[in-house]
Amino acid sequence: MSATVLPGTGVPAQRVNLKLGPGLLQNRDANEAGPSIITTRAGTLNHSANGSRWWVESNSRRYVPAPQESVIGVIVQRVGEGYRVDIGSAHYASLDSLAFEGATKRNKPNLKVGSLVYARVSLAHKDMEPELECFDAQTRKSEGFGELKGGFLVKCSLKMCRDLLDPKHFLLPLLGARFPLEAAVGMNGRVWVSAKEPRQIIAISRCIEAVDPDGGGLDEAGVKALLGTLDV
Amino acid sequence: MGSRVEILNDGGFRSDGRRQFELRDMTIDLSQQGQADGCAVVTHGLTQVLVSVFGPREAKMRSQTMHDRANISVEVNVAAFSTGERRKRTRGDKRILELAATIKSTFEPVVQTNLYPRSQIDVYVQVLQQDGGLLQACINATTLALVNAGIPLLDFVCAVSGGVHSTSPLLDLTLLEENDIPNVTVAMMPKTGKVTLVTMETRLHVDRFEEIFRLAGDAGKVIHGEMKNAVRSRTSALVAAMGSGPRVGGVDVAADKDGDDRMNEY
Amino acid sequence: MRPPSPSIPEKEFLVASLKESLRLDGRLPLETRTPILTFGPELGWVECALGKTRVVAEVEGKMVKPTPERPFEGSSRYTRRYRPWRRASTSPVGRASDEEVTITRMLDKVLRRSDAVDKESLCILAGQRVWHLRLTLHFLSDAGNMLDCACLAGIVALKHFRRPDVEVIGDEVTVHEPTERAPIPLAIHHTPFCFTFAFFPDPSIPPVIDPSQLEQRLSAGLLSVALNAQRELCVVQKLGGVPLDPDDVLKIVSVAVQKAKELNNVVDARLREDWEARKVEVT
Amino acid sequence: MITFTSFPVPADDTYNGAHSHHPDVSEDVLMDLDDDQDPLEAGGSKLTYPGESLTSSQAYMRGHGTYVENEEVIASVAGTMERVNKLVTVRAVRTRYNPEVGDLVVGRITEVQPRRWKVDANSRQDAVLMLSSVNLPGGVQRRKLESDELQMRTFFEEGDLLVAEVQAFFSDGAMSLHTRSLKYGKLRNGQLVTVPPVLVRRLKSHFIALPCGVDLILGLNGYIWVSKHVKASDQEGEEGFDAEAVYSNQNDYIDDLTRIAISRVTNIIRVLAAHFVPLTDTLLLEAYEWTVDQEGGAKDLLQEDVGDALVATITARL
Repeated sequence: MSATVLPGTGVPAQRVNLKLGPGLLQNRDANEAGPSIITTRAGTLNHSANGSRWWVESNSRRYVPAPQESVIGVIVQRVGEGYRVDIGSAHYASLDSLAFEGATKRNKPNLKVGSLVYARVSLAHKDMEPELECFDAQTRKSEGFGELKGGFLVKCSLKMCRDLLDPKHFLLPLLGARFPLEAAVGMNGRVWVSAKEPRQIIAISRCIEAVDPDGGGLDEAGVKALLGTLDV
Repeated sequence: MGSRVEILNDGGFRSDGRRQFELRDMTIDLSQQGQADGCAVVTHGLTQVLVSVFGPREAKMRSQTMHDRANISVEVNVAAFSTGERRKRTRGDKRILELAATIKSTFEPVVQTNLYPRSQIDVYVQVLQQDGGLLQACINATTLALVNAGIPLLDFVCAVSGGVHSTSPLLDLTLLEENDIPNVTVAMMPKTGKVTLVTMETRLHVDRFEEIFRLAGDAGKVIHGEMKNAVRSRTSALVAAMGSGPRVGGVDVAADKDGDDRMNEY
Repeated sequence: MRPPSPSIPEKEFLVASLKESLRLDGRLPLETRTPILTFGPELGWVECALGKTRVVAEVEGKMVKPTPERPFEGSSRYTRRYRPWRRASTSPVGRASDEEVTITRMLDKVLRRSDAVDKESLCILAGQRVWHLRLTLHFLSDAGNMLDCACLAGIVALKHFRRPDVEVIGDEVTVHEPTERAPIPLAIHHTPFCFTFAFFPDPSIPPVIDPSQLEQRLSAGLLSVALNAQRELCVVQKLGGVPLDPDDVLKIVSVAVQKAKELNNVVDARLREDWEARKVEVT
Repeated sequence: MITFTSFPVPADDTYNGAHSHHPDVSEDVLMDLDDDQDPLEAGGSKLTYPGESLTSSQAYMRGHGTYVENEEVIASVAGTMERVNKLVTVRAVRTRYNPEVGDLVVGRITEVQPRRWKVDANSRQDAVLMLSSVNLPGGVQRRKLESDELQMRTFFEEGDLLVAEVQAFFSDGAMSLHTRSLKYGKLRNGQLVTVPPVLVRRLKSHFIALPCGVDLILGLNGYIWVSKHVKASDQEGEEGFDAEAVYSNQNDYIDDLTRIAISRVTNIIRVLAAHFVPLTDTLLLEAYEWTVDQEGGAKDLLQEDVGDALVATITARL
């Protein structure tokens, strides 16, 4: 199902209605002999069961915004009717102050510079600043997005974030069994965590760093051993 | 070169005739110079520094503004004629950049910058003569210039240099002594006795360090007395000059009005 | 685009946990990260890691003609390569940031001005030939406290380095290849180590040694102490920042005295271990 | 003790303390200082220096120029302490201009921005003059059009001087100005003098017409405009609003005598400011008469002895 690929490898994706994910490029001026689709990243090549979606999975630390991904950002500036938000990408994203649940012209959320927000990328175009929203544009409900108060922000690799979002991943359930915790995972390499005691938050943060494939790469048994030393 | 000179002779005198703990002459000139909002010329013996303060004023570079407090920028210029050996130091000189960064971070926690959001306070330090104790002169002059500009400070910052010759501590070193013996500069805030700046280079035993460190802290209080006197007499001279003008009836009313306004602010 | 300052929750959490004497990486306030020293195949190549902060130091020696003013002394030069973390600095391109200036000046004071290396022993033939040492420091990654890491890498590299043996007969200088005669270590007067402490504006927060990147950015002042295991201070540097009680400063100094002794033992042990391993290779 | 004298000792109001101290005697010195306090309390108000503790924070409230630490109210500036009931404030002797609503200020345009001008008014931040706060040609009640935004530089451009009133404050403390009165607007036919703002006291009117054919505008921010006298009839009535004249960059014809009078007034202000004497209309008038009696040229005033004599005479008379 998956194979390790290097940039420039030809991909045997053949389908009428083909969707290419990150790390793949259609070779437009390919002649008859050359492959029509090539990889642009090193990583593992994956495809959906019916072969209609293909993508390359790799690990990196720099976030490239893509529409509909949830991210965690830091407010860096207030500009007129909105905010500029650092989401770890090459450019700051903009967040309109009306893009919150229940926000009206009169009643806008008041975020300070330095606040954390959990938001969704609503627009990511290569020639434009990315745009964020803190609600679902159709229902106008918050859906869990909005300002994150208290807690702590852990930075990790992008792969780690994707792993944490996988419901089958062991880490969060393992920690959750020990003490109650809240977590918001952004696709941009940032995880916000909160628990009752500072020492518990520190434990979560250290576990995430230890499990991160870019750092310690610990497995479940290793984390259990680590947690044993942490006194939580 | 210094080894031929006796730092402290048998009679207990130093090369310029001072005793161990004697400070050099300190003169302070707080008179108005040019368009600066505040300035001070401070002389410690043959070391002389002129500091001019401008601001708080609109920041020239928008990238330097901070939304919650004022930015302090410090520029140090060492006159080419200030040392025996005439040489021009460029602005990129690491030693000068360090000096400027030191002055900036010394005053950042002392100046009440949070009263002036989005503004900038510019401090220009002009070193006119150097004979040891450059950092102490810069710090003392900057304190006085800021006070003179009416910028709110939590306290004075008073700096003194010191050194140890074999086992005897000395205060307020000249260039000759500075080159020869381990030296320390300490800047303290006299109200609380807390130390904002300590620098020491060259090797010194921990116990000796403690001795000179405490001594320099005490000497800072003497410097504080001098600085306080200077500020007092400058203030009273200005107040006296203002009093010489006619008192218009509206003034006192205005003062009361100010008071009310301010009460509302808090 | 300058990097944004840490967010409010990060700041509040750090302050709250430090008040309980908890640090994010599980250390005690006065506990350093254990340095990991990795020696390269060549003598004088050391990689020093404090957590994720990494600095590589390498020493090269070559023979040059001494300067006319100091015919009996060898010379040394330090080069620093900051490139990888320049990105994170806040200053405009081309001008050194404050942190860069501090580190540069501090390295100069700790390694050169404290006379760690005996310069006269680098003389081969007075006025004719002396050794010139070049120490290059490569800053690979910054996870806080680059200064201590760089100082440690520098001094260990100098201790690790060995120069080829030289024989002088009359005016004739013969350099012996390492295969002929065992190379000679440098004459080191003393081994200064640097310790950095971070202070916070809230007086109820204890000072922390060896601050991490977040601690360093949120701190309100740093105090660096460089000293050797013989209780001799080389540099004490607190450039502004939050004012401290004189007794607190002296307490910090005595903590550093203790740490220097421990670190000296660790470094000596590592150097000996490495040297033993090399001996086996030769025979 | 060897005394080195490096530069000639500066004159009068500078402080010179050439003492050497020994730490053993430092205690005495400090005590002396504390004893000195009483004579300094001349004029009824106490003089302070930064870091001086004034009173307990439980009995009093802290005002400007002070802060509270360890239940003490402590001065943060050097100046005079004032007490209004329970409120303790310290007014710095020399400081930048602290604006209040209704103040009359003279300023200089530093930047033209969308729908607003930035104005340097000697304060801690540049003031803002909104396009909606100025009178535009074609009637006072006229609506602002987009075309006005495009030709903002025809009203005010960088470097222009203007007189305005402080209208309000923004949340960050920057002041907003307005020129919606025929008294306010662009300045011409004269020159600017800068004095420390504290020397300009609040007066009934800050527009002063001296009998020598010179008009003065005393901006509370320390900027003073000295210009040729304009007949009052020119300024009357809202119908008389002449955009050409208000936003003109062209000086009127100024004869030599007026020019000399303008420089004389300017120099008087400079001399008084150098001696830190607060400015009022009567004072300026007296000073002007005195200088005319002395038969010196306008430039002689800037000589130190003439200046000292002027200040001595004027202050003695009042």
